[in-house]
Amino acid sequence: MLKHIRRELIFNQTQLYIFAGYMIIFWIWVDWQDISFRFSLLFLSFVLPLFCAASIQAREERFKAWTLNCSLPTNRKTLILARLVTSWLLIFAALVFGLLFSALFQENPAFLSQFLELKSLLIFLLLSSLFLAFLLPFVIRFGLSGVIIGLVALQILGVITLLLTSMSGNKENILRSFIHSVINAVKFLLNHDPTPAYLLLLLVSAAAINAFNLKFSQFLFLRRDF
Amino acid sequence: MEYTVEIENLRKEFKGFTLKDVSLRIPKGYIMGLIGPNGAGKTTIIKLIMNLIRKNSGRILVFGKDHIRYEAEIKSRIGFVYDVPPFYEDLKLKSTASAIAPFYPEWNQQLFLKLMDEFELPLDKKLKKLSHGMKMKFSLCLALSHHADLILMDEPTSGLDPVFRQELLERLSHIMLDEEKTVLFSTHITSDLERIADYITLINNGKILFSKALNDVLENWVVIKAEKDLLEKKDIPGIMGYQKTEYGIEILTSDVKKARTLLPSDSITEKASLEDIMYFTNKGDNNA
Amino acid sequence: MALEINKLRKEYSDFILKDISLKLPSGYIMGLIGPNGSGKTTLIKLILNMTQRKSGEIKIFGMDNLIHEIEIKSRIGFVHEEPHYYSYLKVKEIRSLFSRFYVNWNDDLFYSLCGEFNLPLDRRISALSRGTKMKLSLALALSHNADFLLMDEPTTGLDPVFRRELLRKFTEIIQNENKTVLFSTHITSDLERTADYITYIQKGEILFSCTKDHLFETWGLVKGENEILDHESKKLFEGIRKGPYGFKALTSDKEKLRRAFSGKNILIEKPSLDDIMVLLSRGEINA
Amino acid sequence: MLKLCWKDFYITRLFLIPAPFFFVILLNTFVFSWFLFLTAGIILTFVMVISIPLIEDKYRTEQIISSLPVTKQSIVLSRYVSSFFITGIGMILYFVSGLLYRSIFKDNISDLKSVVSLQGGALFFSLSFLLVTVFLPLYFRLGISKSLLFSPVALIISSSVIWVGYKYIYANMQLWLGTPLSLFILLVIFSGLMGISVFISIKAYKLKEL
Repeated sequence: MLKHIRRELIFNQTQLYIFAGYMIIFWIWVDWQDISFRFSLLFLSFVLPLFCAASIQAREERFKAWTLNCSLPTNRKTLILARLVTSWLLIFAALVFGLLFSALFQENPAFLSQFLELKSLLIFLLLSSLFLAFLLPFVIRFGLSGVIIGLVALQILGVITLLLTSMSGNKENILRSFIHSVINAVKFLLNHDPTPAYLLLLLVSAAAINAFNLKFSQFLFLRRDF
Repeated sequence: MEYTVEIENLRKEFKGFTLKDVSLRIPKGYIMGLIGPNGAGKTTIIKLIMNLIRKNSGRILVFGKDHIRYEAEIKSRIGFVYDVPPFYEDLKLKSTASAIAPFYPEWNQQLFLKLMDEFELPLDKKLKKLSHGMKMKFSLCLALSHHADLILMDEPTSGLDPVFRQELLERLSHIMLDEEKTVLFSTHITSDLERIADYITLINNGKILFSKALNDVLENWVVIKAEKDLLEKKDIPGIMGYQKTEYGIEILTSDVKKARTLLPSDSITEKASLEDIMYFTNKGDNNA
Repeated sequence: MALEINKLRKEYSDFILKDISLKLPSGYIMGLIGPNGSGKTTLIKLILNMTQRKSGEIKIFGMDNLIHEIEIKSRIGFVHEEPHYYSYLKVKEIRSLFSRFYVNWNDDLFYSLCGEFNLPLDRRISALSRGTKMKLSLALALSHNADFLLMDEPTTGLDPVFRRELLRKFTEIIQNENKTVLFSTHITSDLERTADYITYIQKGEILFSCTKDHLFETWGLVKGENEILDHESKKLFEGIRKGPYGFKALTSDKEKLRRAFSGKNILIEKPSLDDIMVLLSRGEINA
Repeated sequence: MLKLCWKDFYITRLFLIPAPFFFVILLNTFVFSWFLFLTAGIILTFVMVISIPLIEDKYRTEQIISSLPVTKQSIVLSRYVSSFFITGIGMILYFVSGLLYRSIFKDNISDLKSVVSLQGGALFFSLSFLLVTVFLPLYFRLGISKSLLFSPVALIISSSVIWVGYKYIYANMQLWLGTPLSLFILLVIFSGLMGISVFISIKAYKLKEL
């Protein structure tokens, strides 16, 4: 498996430099002070997987490199496993870099101490695996152009709900209520006292989501012709 | 006769094209040439062997093992050269090589460097700076550097100048001295095949017309040129295709001995080149 | 005179086109051959003024290609090895795009060519096979009745049957009007079949540029034992390759060589283009 | 040269027809802050401008275009003309969506009024104009991929210019902007910039290896 990770890192090295650049700008730009902790947790578990999975996949599509990867002496299942492991490596590398950076250069001890609790880390792990479990199969099945079309479609959906609510006159907007419910869920997870059973539950569910993600992506990848 | 690759009624359906129940056996220790018009299915067969595309039905055995269950082990002994080199364009040659080297147990770095030097390929140049010919040379380098027992090549010689083509063919025949190696390569330049291939397989819109030893084809296949009315195409044994021309009729037959007995004195018979064979079987007035 | 190049020079970091001169009378087909990276594509690009030359002059139809760039380009049909079009457009959309640029665009010629090449008018270009794309570029080049067809490796990657058809089309074009064709290729059998003139370019220099018949009449492939070769006689050859059973050498003047080696038993045969290329590029050249 | 402009629009008509729809829709997300609204307008116009070079690069059609009976200057000039034409379309769309959203959201987006006005428009046009005159020479010199690497830098500079320009100079900008003198100065600056940019692009494109 080590050779696979090395292959992924070498093949995507230019993309990883750009990814590192974005990470640096992102951590400089973001000021954790005026964002609620639960929102920053949610936001991080959304941004980091998006950057890793999408950026590596972009180069695959552009250079039609799947033909090369599939011709190497390996089978498709291991290729996807390598992709998942590399994505997680990148996510944790970006996270460690970010926390180190904010520890050294930014004065927000509150954010750091709260984030470094075992409970928040596990919640971050759970949320990122959830998002990665949606992103990886989607990118394999529809490719990067699919992701862009998906984001634009979401945008249009947002506008339609916006117009509907302003027309129908009721104050509460469906979109905003959806976002609130997600943030409340995160709040609920955060406020739950960190009993070992609870922490174990978080860990197990994160592992289950990743296992599902692996199996489903492999299933989709086996179907693709190159 | 041991076979490196055995394909039994392989079927693959695409929107506009189907590979219809292809059965093919590639003997070990020989070079097999795969020829056929554009879009006849040559690339499809190579991709099916490499499991790049999924087959609808049929069985493929490589080194006697099923090509999907033992995929990793089989592929470690296959060298591949595709008509479009599938490498990352913005990577240096040496980083591409160093990324894939650990995958091949028998990778030989000295051999790789020697080949790169021989093919005059700069290690530190990015792939997108190279011409098409040099990209093909690079994929050849990679394919030959891990002592592959089976070398699959999809139009390796297109875009290469005659001098390098000759060297490549010499290198291939040099490799073939060791009985274990097998080569399957598809090409459009029939003169290359006539110089080096031991077996020839002709494929035409998804069907294999024949898969024979080259010298058997070159000796027994002839083109008979005669006046039109003289010859009725029905009674020529081993007829494979014919073409009506202003001077008369040209008939391709695979059995010169039998055909000669029936021929009128003034008809001319010439040895059929691979190009003629492709011409008659594909473009001839009938697709016999 | 369709094409006249004198002392054309172009310098790259790793390659120099050294003052090449070339003449191509109109009404003929010229084949351009040479090893990879010897300057064939650079030469074609310079003719079309796609790259900046260092010095030298190119005259097409007698006009300098810098001053009359537009007029020349409207009479040139350019076919690239890998025809790159906007592949999301349909064939008929490419026609309307191109027809706008050429003064003497002739629609019914285009449609008749599409019929002849059976080009599907409303298929997207991305769906076309390599051969059909080549036919499309040829149709586009011919429909603005270009007098000068400039092609960079048109036959690469095409199957022999189709290649034969394409080459027959070239000769047909030459017959009826005095059009000129210059095409580079790696497949020497194509050249031997159709080209009137053959130009061999290697490492940025033109080693010879003459008619095919002249080439095969004067050049000879010489075989003999190694002992005959001494320092003096080596000068007569363009390229020598010594093998265990004797040498194989190339001479540009058969008669002179026959006289020089009258006593010794040597065999002089008609060289194939492949032999010429191998001996010129790989043989020890002592010229 | 105009034929080349026609060609630019002919090949992108599939992309440029739906573009206004997205333009107006996407701006709605930034309705709540004038700064984001203005910057988003400029970015989207810039994206529409670079859509043509992106298509030319993706389909590698530079060679075919240069084999047409056109000179390199006309290729460069036509690219400038079509870029400014699209910037004009961008500005109109920017105004349309500004007015549309003001009518929909009426009271709760007060500060949008100042941006969707003459001064806001002038700021919008001068900045997109600046972006194009900086981007095109880079594009002709370095090709699309490298020049796009510089666009985030150009973006940050332009957004900081908006912030500074609007926050501090806006107050006295109104009275200064109205006078013919200011318009004349602006005109001189723009045409000077434009001349330099075109000159550099033509020189760069001549040397470029196609």
